[in-house]
Amino acid sequence: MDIRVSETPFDPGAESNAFLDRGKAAGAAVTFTGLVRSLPDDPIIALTLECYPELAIRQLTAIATEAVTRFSLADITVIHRYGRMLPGEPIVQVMALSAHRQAAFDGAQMVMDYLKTDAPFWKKETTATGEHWVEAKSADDSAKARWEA
Amino acid sequence: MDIRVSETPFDPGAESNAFLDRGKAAGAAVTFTGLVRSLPDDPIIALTLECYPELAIRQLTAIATEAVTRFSLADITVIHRYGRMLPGEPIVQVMALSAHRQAAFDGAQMVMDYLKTDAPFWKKETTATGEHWVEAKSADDSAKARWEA
Amino acid sequence: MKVLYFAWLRERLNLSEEDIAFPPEVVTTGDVIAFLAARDEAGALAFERPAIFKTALDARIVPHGTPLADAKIIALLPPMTGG
Amino acid sequence: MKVLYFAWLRERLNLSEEDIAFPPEVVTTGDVIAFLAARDEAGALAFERPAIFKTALDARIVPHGTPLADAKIIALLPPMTGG
Repeated sequence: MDIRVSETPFDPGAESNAFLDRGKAAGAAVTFTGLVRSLPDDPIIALTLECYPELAIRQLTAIATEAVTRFSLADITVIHRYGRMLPGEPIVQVMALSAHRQAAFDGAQMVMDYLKTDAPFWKKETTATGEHWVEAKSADDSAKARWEA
Repeated sequence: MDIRVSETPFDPGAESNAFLDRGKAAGAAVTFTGLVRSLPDDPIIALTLECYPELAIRQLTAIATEAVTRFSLADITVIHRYGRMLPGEPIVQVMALSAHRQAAFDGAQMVMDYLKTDAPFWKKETTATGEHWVEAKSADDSAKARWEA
Repeated sequence: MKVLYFAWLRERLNLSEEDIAFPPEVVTTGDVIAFLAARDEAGALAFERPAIFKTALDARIVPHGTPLADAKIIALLPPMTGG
Repeated sequence: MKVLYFAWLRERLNLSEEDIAFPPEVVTTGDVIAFLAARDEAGALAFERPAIFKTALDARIVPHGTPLADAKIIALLPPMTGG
């Protein structure tokens, strides 16, 4: 397991390959990469993530451990950046490795669903009209809730 | 959309980065990588995939197009190798890009579920005791069926 | 008509492809399988469970029982195991 | 006790951290929020909806109403929006 919270940019493909190199004979790997979004009808100039690093590491470790146990994952890596980023830059990457593709999909998805509501990061968008904090979405609460059935 | 069927090995991380570079401001990318599995209790020496390339391209294109429509994906790439491979080598990679993480997860997963039963590839394992064709799993039929509800 | 065989079907028939001039009573993809199953011992064994095969005409999957019409190639496909 | 504020809470209070010697009636994490809400105008506004905040003691998330005991740091966390 590898959990990283850092202001340093990361290379999604290089991280995927490093992850696969550690255990690729398991068979199935699912990678989620979250990037700074900027859509034509909602363009943003920059995204700044605030973080409480010590707590973030603890929360991400707990979430990843739960996913490994629940889906018998062979390995998991979570990388989350904070600080100022531009559109298209990677913010977060979750990689789950398993002998079975469904477990790898479920593991990566569960980590993302928990991370959204339980990891201490806060997004502030800079747009042409100024800066604003991104509001927490109730959709994120329901995405998390489905794992608690 | 990019659909490739080839005997040439591919680099999972380099493919992820090339895919992200084409549209990463969409926000969410899910990558599934299937690798030649070799578990301690079921070690294999090599895996040989047979393929009907012309039909494979057509089927993968149809599956990917259906996923793009159904989940409003911003982009999708499917790469599938055939020929002889060693444990840990990548066989297949599916990458789905969307503005929403759930759509990206669903798109990648649906393509994998359909691919398993509808794309003309056949696996033959070489183990210490000889060679054998991998049997189709009924679990793969049920995985596909859930998208047809 | 060109007939293609894949994977274990190819191995059981010891043949990856052949040209067959089907008799006029072979009209559909199902008739092709029945013809091959009746042809010899190897065919009978290979097509013991005809329903498990998918068939493609000119590299397009078609439902069981589709007329061959003017297709040039029929492919007989055991259950697929890719991914 | 050291108190940490994050994101828009930090901005509304114009403060990322401070040391507060709480009076003896401040026993739980909920009491800390009530204390800060009662302290001044900015606090009242920032903690208008106290239930939305999570709290961490010494960098561990704790349920609402957990006693401070001998924790050295309390962090007040608006709803999280990472990922």
